[in-house]
Amino acid sequence: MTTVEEQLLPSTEPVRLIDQDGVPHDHPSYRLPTKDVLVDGYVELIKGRRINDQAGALVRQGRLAVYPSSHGQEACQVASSMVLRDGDWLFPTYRDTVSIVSRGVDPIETLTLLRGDWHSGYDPYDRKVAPQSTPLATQLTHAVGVAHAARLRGEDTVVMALCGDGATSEGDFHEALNFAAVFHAPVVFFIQNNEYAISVPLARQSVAPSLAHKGIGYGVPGERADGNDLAGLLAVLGHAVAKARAGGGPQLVEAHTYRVQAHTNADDAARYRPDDEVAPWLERDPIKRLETYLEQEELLDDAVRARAEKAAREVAEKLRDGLMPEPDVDPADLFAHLYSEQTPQLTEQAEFLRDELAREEA
Amino acid sequence: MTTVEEQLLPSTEPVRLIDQDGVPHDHPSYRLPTKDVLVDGYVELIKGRRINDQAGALVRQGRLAVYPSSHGQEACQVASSMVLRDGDWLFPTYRDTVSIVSRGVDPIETLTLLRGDWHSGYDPYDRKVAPQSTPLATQLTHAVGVAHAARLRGEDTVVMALCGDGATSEGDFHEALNFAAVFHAPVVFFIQNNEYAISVPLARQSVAPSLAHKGIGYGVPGERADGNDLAGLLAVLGHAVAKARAGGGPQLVEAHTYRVQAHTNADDAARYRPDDEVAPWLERDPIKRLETYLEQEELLDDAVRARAEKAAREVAEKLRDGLMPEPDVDPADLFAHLYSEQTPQLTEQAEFLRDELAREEA
Amino acid sequence: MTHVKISMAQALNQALRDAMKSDETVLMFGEDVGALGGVFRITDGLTAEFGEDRCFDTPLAESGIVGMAVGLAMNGMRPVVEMQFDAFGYPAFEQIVSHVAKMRNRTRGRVGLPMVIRMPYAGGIGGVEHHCDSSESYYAHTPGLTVVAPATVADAYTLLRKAIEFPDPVVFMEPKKLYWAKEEVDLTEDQPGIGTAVVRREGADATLIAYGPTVPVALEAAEVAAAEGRQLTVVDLRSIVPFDDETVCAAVRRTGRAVVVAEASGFASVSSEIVARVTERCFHSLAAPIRRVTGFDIPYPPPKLEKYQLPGVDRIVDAVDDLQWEDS
Amino acid sequence: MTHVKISMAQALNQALRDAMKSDETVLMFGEDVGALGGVFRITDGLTAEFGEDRCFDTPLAESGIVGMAVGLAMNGMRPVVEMQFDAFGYPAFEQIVSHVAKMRNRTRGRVGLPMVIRMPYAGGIGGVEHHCDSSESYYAHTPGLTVVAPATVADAYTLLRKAIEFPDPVVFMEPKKLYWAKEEVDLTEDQPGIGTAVVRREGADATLIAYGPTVPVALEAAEVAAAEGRQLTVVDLRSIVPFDDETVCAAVRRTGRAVVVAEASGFASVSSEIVARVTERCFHSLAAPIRRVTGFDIPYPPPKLEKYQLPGVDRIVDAVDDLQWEDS
Ligand SMILES: Cc1ncc(C[n+]2csc(CCOP(=O)(O)OP(=O)(O)O)c2C)c(N)n1
Ligand SMILES: Cc1ncc(C[n+]2csc(CCOP(=O)(O)OP(=O)(O)O)c2C)c(N)n1
Ligand SMILES: [Mg+2]
Ligand SMILES: [Mg+2]
Repeated sequence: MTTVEEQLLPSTEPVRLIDQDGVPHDHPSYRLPTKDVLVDGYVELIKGRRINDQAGALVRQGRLAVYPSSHGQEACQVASSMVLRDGDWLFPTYRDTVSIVSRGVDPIETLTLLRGDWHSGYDPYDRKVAPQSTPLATQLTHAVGVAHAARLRGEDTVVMALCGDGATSEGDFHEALNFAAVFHAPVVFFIQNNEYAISVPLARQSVAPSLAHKGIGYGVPGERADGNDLAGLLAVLGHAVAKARAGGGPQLVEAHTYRVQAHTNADDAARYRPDDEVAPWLERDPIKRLETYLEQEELLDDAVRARAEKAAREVAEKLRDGLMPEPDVDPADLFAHLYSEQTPQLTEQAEFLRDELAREEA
Repeated sequence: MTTVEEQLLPSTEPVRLIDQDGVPHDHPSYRLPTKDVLVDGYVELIKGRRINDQAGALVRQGRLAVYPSSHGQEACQVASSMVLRDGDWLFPTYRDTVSIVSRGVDPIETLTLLRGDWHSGYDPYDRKVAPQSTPLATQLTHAVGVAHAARLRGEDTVVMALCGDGATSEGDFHEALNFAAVFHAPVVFFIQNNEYAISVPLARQSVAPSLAHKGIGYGVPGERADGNDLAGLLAVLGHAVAKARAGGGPQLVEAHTYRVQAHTNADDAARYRPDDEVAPWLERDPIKRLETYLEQEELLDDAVRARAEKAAREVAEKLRDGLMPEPDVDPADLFAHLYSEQTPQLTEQAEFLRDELAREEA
Repeated sequence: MTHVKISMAQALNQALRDAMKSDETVLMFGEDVGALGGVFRITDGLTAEFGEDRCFDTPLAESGIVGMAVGLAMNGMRPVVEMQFDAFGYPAFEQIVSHVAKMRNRTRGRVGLPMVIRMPYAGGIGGVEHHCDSSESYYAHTPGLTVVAPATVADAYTLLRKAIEFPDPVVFMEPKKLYWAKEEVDLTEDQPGIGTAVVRREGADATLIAYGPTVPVALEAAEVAAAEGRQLTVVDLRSIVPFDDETVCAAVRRTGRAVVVAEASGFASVSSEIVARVTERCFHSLAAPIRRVTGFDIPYPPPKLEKYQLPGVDRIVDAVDDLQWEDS
Repeated sequence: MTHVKISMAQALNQALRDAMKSDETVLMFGEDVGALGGVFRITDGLTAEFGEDRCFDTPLAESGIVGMAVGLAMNGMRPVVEMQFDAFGYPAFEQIVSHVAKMRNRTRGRVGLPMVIRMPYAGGIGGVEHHCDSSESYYAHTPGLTVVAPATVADAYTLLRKAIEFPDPVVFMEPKKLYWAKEEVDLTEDQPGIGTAVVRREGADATLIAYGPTVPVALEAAEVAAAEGRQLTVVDLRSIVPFDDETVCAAVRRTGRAVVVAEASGFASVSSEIVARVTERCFHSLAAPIRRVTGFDIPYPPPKLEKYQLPGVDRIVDAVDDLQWEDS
């Protein structure tokens, strides 16, 4: 085997810096993040878990239409936004609420899509977060375009593009990786391999040695990490972002994690997987292991715990207060945003609806 | 690196059993085909080159609408059909006329598409050759379906699916390889990498170490061969077909060859590549090297030469006689074949046209 | 056979089950159609009953699903595939338009493709974006496809059975919001086939032309109109391609007035076609131009706003009121 | 400025050149648009003049091309992409329908996509299958897209310039068979913008409504009809979405009769829409139903048969003759 292959193929084992018992391990290529970063990350994890819990509760109360939870994947969520700078871009999916909020987007605006009063609730330019993409893998080529535009202007922007294991099967995944490689675009493709695409387990999605092995087929370096180890993820993703920023072209990272809950609240996971498959993954919880590690290192004092709890409480309150069951909606919005200048046809249709509603009210 | 990677990655150098000077070389994994096979292959090569030459002439005479020549790629063409059994299937593109004729399809029927009197001229079930596909890579998923159907019935069919280097960039290439891998379908994906997709050179198509390196991303073994060495191609493709037939799942083979002529007669290659790029490839001509080898081995006697010349002459005559500038066409055909039972709408439209033509004639 | 009370989802499931029982070349596949039974449970229990070779999950790639179906259909099988939601059929658009629709024609009838593409379609279920599209016009505009849309439980069963038996590819539009509505039906009762529209209600004053999810709304509107003194005919198209000109035009000629009711955006759509072709054929029977009640020309709205987009009873009755009754 | 005699292909090339000169965020990319200058030479010389960053070849993947354009447009660029032939736009269908058309609406106008998708379209050039599709109806039916089709050299220049300056995505349909027709034009002369139809010929007896490749045929048919004593108005739509109801309806009201002429298959198409909306609006001015002369509902035929599919002068004149002149 040549050097090219060694450069592009992922390491044999997923990178793990802190194991599930909270024990740190040395790694030949990656170093443990600083204590401050790990403590900040811990706070974000606690906040992220709370977002998942609170959103679940809001669904049960009918205040969200649907919620695809990232419970158990919070380390991926938090790491994917923590490694970015302000000028970077994040391209999330429907499952990446926690990543988006971690990046600083207003939580209510983040959940607009899932509440159902509009499609995308936040201004993508504010925190440089693209609208959450529902059609799988389609956002990945957009990420390449955004990165390429920045590069043409000489900016050192990096784009973090998220997708799931299932989405790697779509043709758009392939085209995005190839375009990024050929144009040497600074995109970090980050696959959260949570073992399921709704009901379909990874084994029916791909029989490749790993999803990170797809990189070499595009000339893109692939790497894999334990998706429940925030430290390892920060190291691997941080490294990938740095390489991309330094002109190293696109990078592919696969995180091995697990979708602890059903696909969404509307899904019934009991139909396709036994509970005892889930149990060991609860042992690998991303929060627990970091907590254990921080405790052992005596980094988890009351102040940190209080800070985490406060952040979590505040975001939960925001969600509870902001997600009214019946948000104000304006039917005129239906016609207002398709074009910079409304077409005569849409003006006519908007008037039709306005008249109809006026008649109904009268 | 683990064994999995060794199993799935292609060899470092393309497999070559006879070099461009006609000198045979030993290979650790592949053996030279038998003399009979090489002689038969030689005859097919001569015939194939003549098809390309004759079709080119017919285009200049206005008797074909367009012709994408496989001049220089005849070894790939011939090998891809020679390694198949009668019950196997071939999925060709617009450039694979020679492969189709080698498989035994009538040459006139093969060129119907390019003459322009109908879309596909042959019965795909006759010699088990799918219609030539123009939309790139789209035929590859069909190949998976045909292979899977055979496998469900317990048949030992293998499907040979052809595409070009450019077509590997399409999403359908990705989906086909992944489906084939997951369903363990007996498909040999054979990429004729002729260095160009119309005007776009390989370097702008992919920056992967090779196209055969794409296999591992699906768990499919990739292999590469000198695309101008019929002996090597027969060995590599023969091995891939045998593995697929024996239940080894899909195989990916890349042939390194070169499109000696323009994309089609309508294309002007001078706009995008210098002539001196072409020259060395003429030295690597697939016919010349096999001829030299056979001569050295004293396998190329007058009888063989006569057989080759006869086969070539006959196919050229067939083309000249069969490809009339103005074939008989029947406008009723336009409506007759969309549905097993013509819809009332099409019957109405067919009648409209019939009346119109009757009026014109009157 | 006695009547049973079942939902459209159950009837579709039964149709698949019966088709798979009677013909072992029928295969059902797509995303989550195996163990899960499909996100709408249309394929519930099929893998358990027929095994993983007959009903199975694929990797997540719609173009691959349809392309593989083309190959299976070429080689002796009768594949039925599910696009999880009809907007997720768009990645397969090239396969559908360039191959599914054209294979038979391309090969002069030598390679027919007996396959069905099932599309849970249209809105009214509070789905977020991309989950409530009405894409039938794209397929209806594509020569070579057959496009059907059941509106009743009995038709869901019959039309799916007939679609699976059909020698050519059928795009089968399943109105999502009708999945759970139950009816008392005898599934063994023969219904008209593909290509035939049915008059669901007779009335002399005007004709409502509907298909799929708008048929029940049209029937309800006809009730309301009747209470207000106008008798409406309601035609359920059932089959968009082929189109049943005879039944539709006969109704319009009888009534002299018509309203087309469809959920899809109106511009360059199936509803435009209905207006155009019926006007071409029945011009001198028309007392007023044919009106359309369709979705607006906007992306399907988010859940909290979808009620404004859906053709409702009032909007239909208003359109009927608008048919220039004074002038006639 | 003096008039120059140039072809539509040259005018399009000039429009790209001028747009790239005046705005450095304009990028042109696609398959073979670099060194080769595109298979129709529309991008000839642009890479040489503006460099590889501004006009470049991509890997061969249409969904990737459109998806990348979406990202570039999100981030300050004005991408213009070429689909090599319009049937090869189908692999990008999901990107076009689910993102290009919806991005602005999805984000309440925060993310506009100033981008142009150029589609060499329609037939009449002896192309083999997949090279002569008319796919405008798919795009016209998709809310959020703007769809234009020039029919003259001057419009090719103007409309492409305006499309590139347009703040929203434009699907730009270029009639392939008109690429090489030369006209004497002054490119600096201002033409009407997107959304405006133009009356190309006035005549009191009937109106021909055409766009793109059928405009010259309609004009020729009007010549023939005039020789036979019928004076026809010819409306060139130019813009399919938005649709210029005013100009079209005014012409139809003046003439009382109309024929829509389009190359695409008629079923559920732009031509259906024209018939439907004009009939809705002008019913009482119509002396006869609006007729359609369109492609048949079949896949585009092979070269040797395409003449039967294309709306020709005779077929148009026949349709005009059919407009119930006796009854009126
Ligand atoms: C193109 C497309 N096809 C189908 C769907 C329906 N769908 C939504 S999520 C999902 C599974 C995705 O799995 P994965 O990519 O692993 O992400 P995860 O949900 O596990 O985070 C499917 C099939 C879709 N959204 N888009
Ligand atoms: C989906 C699609 N996009 C574009 C084209 C136009 N086209 C025809 S051949 C070709 C180049 C193909 O290159 P490659 O796959 O390397 O095959 P080769 O022609 O070299 O044999 C292109 C772009 C097409 N046929 N299909
Ligand atoms: Mg997943
Ligand atoms: Mg090539």
